[in-house]
Amino acid sequence: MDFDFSDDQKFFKTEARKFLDARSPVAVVRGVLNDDAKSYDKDLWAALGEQGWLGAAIPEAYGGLGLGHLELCVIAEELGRSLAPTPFSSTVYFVAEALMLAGSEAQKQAWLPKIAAGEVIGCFATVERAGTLTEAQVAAKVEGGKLTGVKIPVTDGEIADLAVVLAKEGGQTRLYLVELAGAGVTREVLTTLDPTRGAARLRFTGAACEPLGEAGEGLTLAQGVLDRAAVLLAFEQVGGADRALEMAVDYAKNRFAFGRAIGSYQAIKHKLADMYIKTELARSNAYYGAWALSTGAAELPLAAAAARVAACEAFWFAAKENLQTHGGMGYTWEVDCHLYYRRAQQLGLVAGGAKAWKERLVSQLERRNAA
Amino acid sequence: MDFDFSDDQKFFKTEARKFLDARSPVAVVRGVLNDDAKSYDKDLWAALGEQGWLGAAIPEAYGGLGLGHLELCVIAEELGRSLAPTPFSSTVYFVAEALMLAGSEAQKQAWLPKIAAGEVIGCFATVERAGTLTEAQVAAKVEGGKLTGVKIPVTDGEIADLAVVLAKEGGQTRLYLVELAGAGVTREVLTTLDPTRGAARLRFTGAACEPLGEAGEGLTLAQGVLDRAAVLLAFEQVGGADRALEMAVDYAKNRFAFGRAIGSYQAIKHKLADMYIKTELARSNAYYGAWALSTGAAELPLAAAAARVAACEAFWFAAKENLQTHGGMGYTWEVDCHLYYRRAQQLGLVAGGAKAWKERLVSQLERRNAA
Amino acid sequence: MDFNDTAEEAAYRAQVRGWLKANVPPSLGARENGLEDPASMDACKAWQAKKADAGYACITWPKEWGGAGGASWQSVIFGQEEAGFEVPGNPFAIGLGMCVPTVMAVGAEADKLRFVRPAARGDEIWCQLFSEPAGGSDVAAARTRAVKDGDDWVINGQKVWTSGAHYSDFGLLLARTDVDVPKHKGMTMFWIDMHAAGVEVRPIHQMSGASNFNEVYFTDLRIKDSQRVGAVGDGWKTSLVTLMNERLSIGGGGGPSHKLVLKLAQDIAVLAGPAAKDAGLREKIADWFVQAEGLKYTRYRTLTALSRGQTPGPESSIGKVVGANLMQDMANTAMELEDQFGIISDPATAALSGAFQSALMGAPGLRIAGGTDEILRNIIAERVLGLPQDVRLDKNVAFKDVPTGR
Amino acid sequence: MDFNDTAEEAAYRAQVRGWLKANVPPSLGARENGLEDPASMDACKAWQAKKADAGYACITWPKEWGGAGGASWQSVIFGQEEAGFEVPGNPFAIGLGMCVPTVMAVGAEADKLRFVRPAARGDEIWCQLFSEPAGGSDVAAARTRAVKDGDDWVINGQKVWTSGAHYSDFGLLLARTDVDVPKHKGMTMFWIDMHAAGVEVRPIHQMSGASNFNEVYFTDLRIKDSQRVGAVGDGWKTSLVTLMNERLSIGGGGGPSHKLVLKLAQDIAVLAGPAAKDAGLREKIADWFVQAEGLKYTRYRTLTALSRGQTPGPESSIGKVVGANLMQDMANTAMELEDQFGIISDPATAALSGAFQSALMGAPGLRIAGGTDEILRNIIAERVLGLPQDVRLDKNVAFKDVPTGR
Repeated sequence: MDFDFSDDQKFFKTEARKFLDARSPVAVVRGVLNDDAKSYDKDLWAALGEQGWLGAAIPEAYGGLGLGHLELCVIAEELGRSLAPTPFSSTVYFVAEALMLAGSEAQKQAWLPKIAAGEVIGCFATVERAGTLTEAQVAAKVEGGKLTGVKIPVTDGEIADLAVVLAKEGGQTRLYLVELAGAGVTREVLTTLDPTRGAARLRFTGAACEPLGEAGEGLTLAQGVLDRAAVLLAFEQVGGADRALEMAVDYAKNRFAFGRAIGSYQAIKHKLADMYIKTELARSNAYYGAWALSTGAAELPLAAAAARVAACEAFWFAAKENLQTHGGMGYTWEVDCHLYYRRAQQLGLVAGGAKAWKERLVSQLERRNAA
Repeated sequence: MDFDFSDDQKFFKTEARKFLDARSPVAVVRGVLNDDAKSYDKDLWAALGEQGWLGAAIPEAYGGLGLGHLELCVIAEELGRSLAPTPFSSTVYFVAEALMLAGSEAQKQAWLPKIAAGEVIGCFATVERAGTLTEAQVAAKVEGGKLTGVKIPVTDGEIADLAVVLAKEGGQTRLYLVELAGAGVTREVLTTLDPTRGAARLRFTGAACEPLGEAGEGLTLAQGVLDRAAVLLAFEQVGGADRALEMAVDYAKNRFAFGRAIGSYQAIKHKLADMYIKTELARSNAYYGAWALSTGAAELPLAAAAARVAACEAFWFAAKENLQTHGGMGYTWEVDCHLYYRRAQQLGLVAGGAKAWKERLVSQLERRNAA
Repeated sequence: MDFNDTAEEAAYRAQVRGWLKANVPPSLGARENGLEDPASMDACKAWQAKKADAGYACITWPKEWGGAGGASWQSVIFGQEEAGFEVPGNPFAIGLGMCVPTVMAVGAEADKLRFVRPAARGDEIWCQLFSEPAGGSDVAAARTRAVKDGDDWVINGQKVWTSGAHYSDFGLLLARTDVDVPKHKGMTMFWIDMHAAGVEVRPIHQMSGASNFNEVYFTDLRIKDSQRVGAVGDGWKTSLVTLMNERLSIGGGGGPSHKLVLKLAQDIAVLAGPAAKDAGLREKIADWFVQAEGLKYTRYRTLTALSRGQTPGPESSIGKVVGANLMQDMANTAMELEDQFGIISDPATAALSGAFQSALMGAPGLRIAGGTDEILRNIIAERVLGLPQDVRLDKNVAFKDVPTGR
Repeated sequence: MDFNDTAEEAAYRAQVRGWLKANVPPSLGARENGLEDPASMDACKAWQAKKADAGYACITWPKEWGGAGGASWQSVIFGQEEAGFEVPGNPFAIGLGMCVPTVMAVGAEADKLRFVRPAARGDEIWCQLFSEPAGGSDVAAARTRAVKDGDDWVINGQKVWTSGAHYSDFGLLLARTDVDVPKHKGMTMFWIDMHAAGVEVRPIHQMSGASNFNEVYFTDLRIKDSQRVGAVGDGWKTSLVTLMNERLSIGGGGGPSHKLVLKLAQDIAVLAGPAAKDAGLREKIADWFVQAEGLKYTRYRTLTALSRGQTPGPESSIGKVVGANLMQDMANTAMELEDQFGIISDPATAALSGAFQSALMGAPGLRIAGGTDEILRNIIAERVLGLPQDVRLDKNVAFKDVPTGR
């Protein structure tokens, strides 16, 4: 039994935290928040590339560090904690994972080294309207190698170089790679609940594209990518929840009302105990997801769903109750509570809402029970 | 705007409480609890008849007091509060209501005066197995005026004289009146979670029966009876929740831990505040149900569902958290918390669980929104 | 039980409705507080004056003070009917609901004569200066100092969460006049001129982006002793009068309703089919419905008590704690239903004009403003259920010795 | 991360499994505590002796005291493997997990020599006499008096919620020896002979109908001063040793699982069709699953810490508060699904032999026993998160002056 990160991985985590404390302080996050023209911090993005983090789980043969997914989980937790405003998740959890899952050797050779080097920002463009992603939702079409359709919302779509797009060709779903600088692509920036992360509407009007994976497997592969991303996002969420809990504990120890620290009142104590409980349960589920992801286990779809469901619940609860613990101050622009409140929603929706993942979880459970 | 009981009705309530405090103290409830051979208290039952309560909502023409349903709601709340162990709800909320809703003039003449006089105990026999009552569940059949089938569980079935039974004739559902003393009826007492109320399995093997209401309308009429009963049961539940809250408040004021009354700790205070909130919301929904019931309003199905959903939630929460507030003592046989915990389940299931009622509520809401 | 008006109520309602139809001014398009636009503010003041002249402003106040000497139920009916029209905003609510009634109750005769009628007519606007940064839920922790200097008082300190401070003419100020006595005994109430030198108003930037509240700073603000409202040291007692005068919260919690969730669900698919048929969502809608309806009928019970000439029971205290959490839960569920699309908040693109997104951003404020969830549960537990107070370390000790953690 | 054993772990597991296969006695059909049947108790004792002889009882204890001088992870592995067999019950858990380690830690040398080995072999059974009716969550409120009389102590009072008192040979007793000092300073620990005159054991009738616990009454029970465990006045300090020795709760919370709910749902119809396809139920199953799995993997993290020779972190404190509420919620939901039929509790007739009905009746006890939900949240908040204690009125005051409300 060895159900924890190794000492090396823990050391790596400590170093990652130090790095982000220095390079992604809240001033950097607010720099993006307060500037409508910015949807990420370029210096921070460049620094992440220099650290080699973008290629942490990309094999050395493709220009990565080849450390593996456990190390990527460690990075993800720290990114979530720091609210780092960069297109890391779109590029690494979605596009790099899609390439590793479904890409041809040539596609991997073409793109993974660039991703690892920080030369390419990626985005994952599957959704077209409100509701769970299903085959019926996909109206985007490919005919004669040209893509036509609208994807909305696309996280980091306004800054990405490369998109993985879900579309239909001859009625079958398939994933495609699209270089967004090419002709036939227009982008509109969207206003979202979390201005520290960007999103866009992408319109394709006969844009050049190339298939990624087989015809008819688009939705399955998209789900495969989502499973991988769900585990990594769960670590970001656990990191965010942990930091929100820390903020709440710190405030509750130092804020006095009626002559006592508010943290000595059971209403606050028990709220924070519940935050701790949910965060620990989410952490344990995320660890199992990390094991499944890093070992390529058949349990991944179930483990990913469990990790995501627990992480969405934990971060949402921690973010809203951290704000509540701060009282009126928590509702001001100047205090950081709302940054976590916004990010909890962003992370809770970016790979699909918890409701849809609960259905996936139970379907997987039925499959397992039947086996 | 006059959304409250009248002064007369409030006076009636005070008198009802005094009566039950005297005639249905907890010793009477425990008398039934501790005696496996008893499923109700005969003296109390007789006393309720003498008070005229059984006929409170039965018109004077049929031997009742003709007071109306608002007065019956008042009685119901007090019965719920006192945990009165009698077949009042089966006889009055279900069977008398079924007769008033669907009975022929002859049937009303035959049975309502006897019910009002306390000469007849009724039961409502619709369910045959686990799950929501639907047409598919009904296997009981009538052929040539003879009923065959099994109904389980039937509340008060082991002591009833008259059953309203849901069965099929020629594939159509219909309600029937069955005199249980007749041939072709066997009963088995069931062990349930609430031994202070009785239940049985009724087996009909060619029992004589007469139709109540039209062929094909069995399920609709049964639902109509359930709507009426749901409102009245909601008052019992509000009464029970109110009493559980009172018990918890009283204990929290007098039990000391760490040198303070436990009611001075926010964990207890806020738990009891939540109990109060749920009970008040349930009360307000029950009042609306009472209005709909007493005026024969078209809103009854929606109002009944809302009253039931809110009441199930309020009593269950109050019962379980009252027990929790009492700590170890609450888990003993000698302290009364478990009596309310048991009754909360009995009342929460007897007219169908809250889950099914939520579905009915939303269906009604869609109907209203569409209108 | 009867949802219909009594004959008397019906007559009054008809009279009100007739008057409103004849008198409501054409819409300016602008609504509610925070009106920086002078034309909007003028419209508000003109509407208030018109109501005052017709006996529909401050209905329950005595006629001699600009009211109509009417009953609470008349006030409720007028409010219900007025809500059916698009009328100018009401920047007077805090002054007329809380500040001026305090002056009427404990103020000097000269102050009553000077202030009550102009306030009732909307000529002058008041704000309430109680909350402080260090106080939060604990109003009696006010640190803004008033120091006696001859016949004057000199005020220094800061207030926070003051609605309408930027357009108010006068403010009711709770200040600390003695730090050597227990906290509840060392405060005094004053009225101040918001236009005086030494008063600075700064808007608070809320997380939602809006600025509905202000910080108010006092720097050597010099006022006369005649501006005192009530006796020296009676500030806490006086503030309770103000807070008890807080208007009965009659309106709903605001925000989207379960109906809007059903509407959303009709246009959305989840894995198993249309969201409107999803049993999980339907259960939640049922739960929300019984809460919202429960609050509605609880308000009806309050109105009934008023209409019977009784004091409403404690049931009205549950509204905000239920409503605010309901709003947050509903918004979160709706966005989860919208799935990835839910993150879009721009009204032009978002589902249902972003109604749920803006509810999500507003709900945290609603759970805090006017008493946090935690404070409201304390109030229910102590005042309604009679449970004992928590242990208090801030009583029976000089204010300057109350622990503050610093 | 690796779910597999290390080589060392695997070797130990194989050895244990081989031994168990060869040595587990034939089943008697009786299990667990509360065994009134002498044959069952004899089987338990025989099995314990066999384990002790083979080095599988008290694995982490030193060999000289009847243990095996092994590591925590060995103890865990033995427990996992033993759970796979039907072995006699374990009425020794409290004695070996809490009482005897206390004697080993602070008891007199003579007591260690007298008691430790017989306990380890199962020859003698111990119970823990801490809780009192007036104490509840507050163990330090013990009122059972021990009064010095020459070289003896005379005990009067009552303990409650004592597991196994009726079959125990010895008890570890926390008694009040001084009421004039603060509550935590006036207690002393003793061992007593449960068969002595002056000790009366009465079973507690629980709401579930079962009697797993006892009240224990002391009437002029006279014991020697040599029966003292630790110094006079050190009882509270000593009791903390006992409670810290509480075994790591490795097992699950017990009760039915989400799997059983799915099984139930397959046989049940709701209005819209089969319950197993009901989205509302499925969402709940997902929520329960992540909680149950979260607890499971949290235990794995604890085992990993043990296996690395570290002290487990505070994460193990969340198990019961989550598990007990999960059980109650799941039982209630399952019964709601069964609808009217859910009220039937007779295993012969009820759905799935009444598993959910008995969980419903057991869950309230689980939320209370061994620390209520409220106490556990306090512990997490104070010991894990470092939040300040609540205000204590029972410290720094003589025990006899602590407010009790009477």
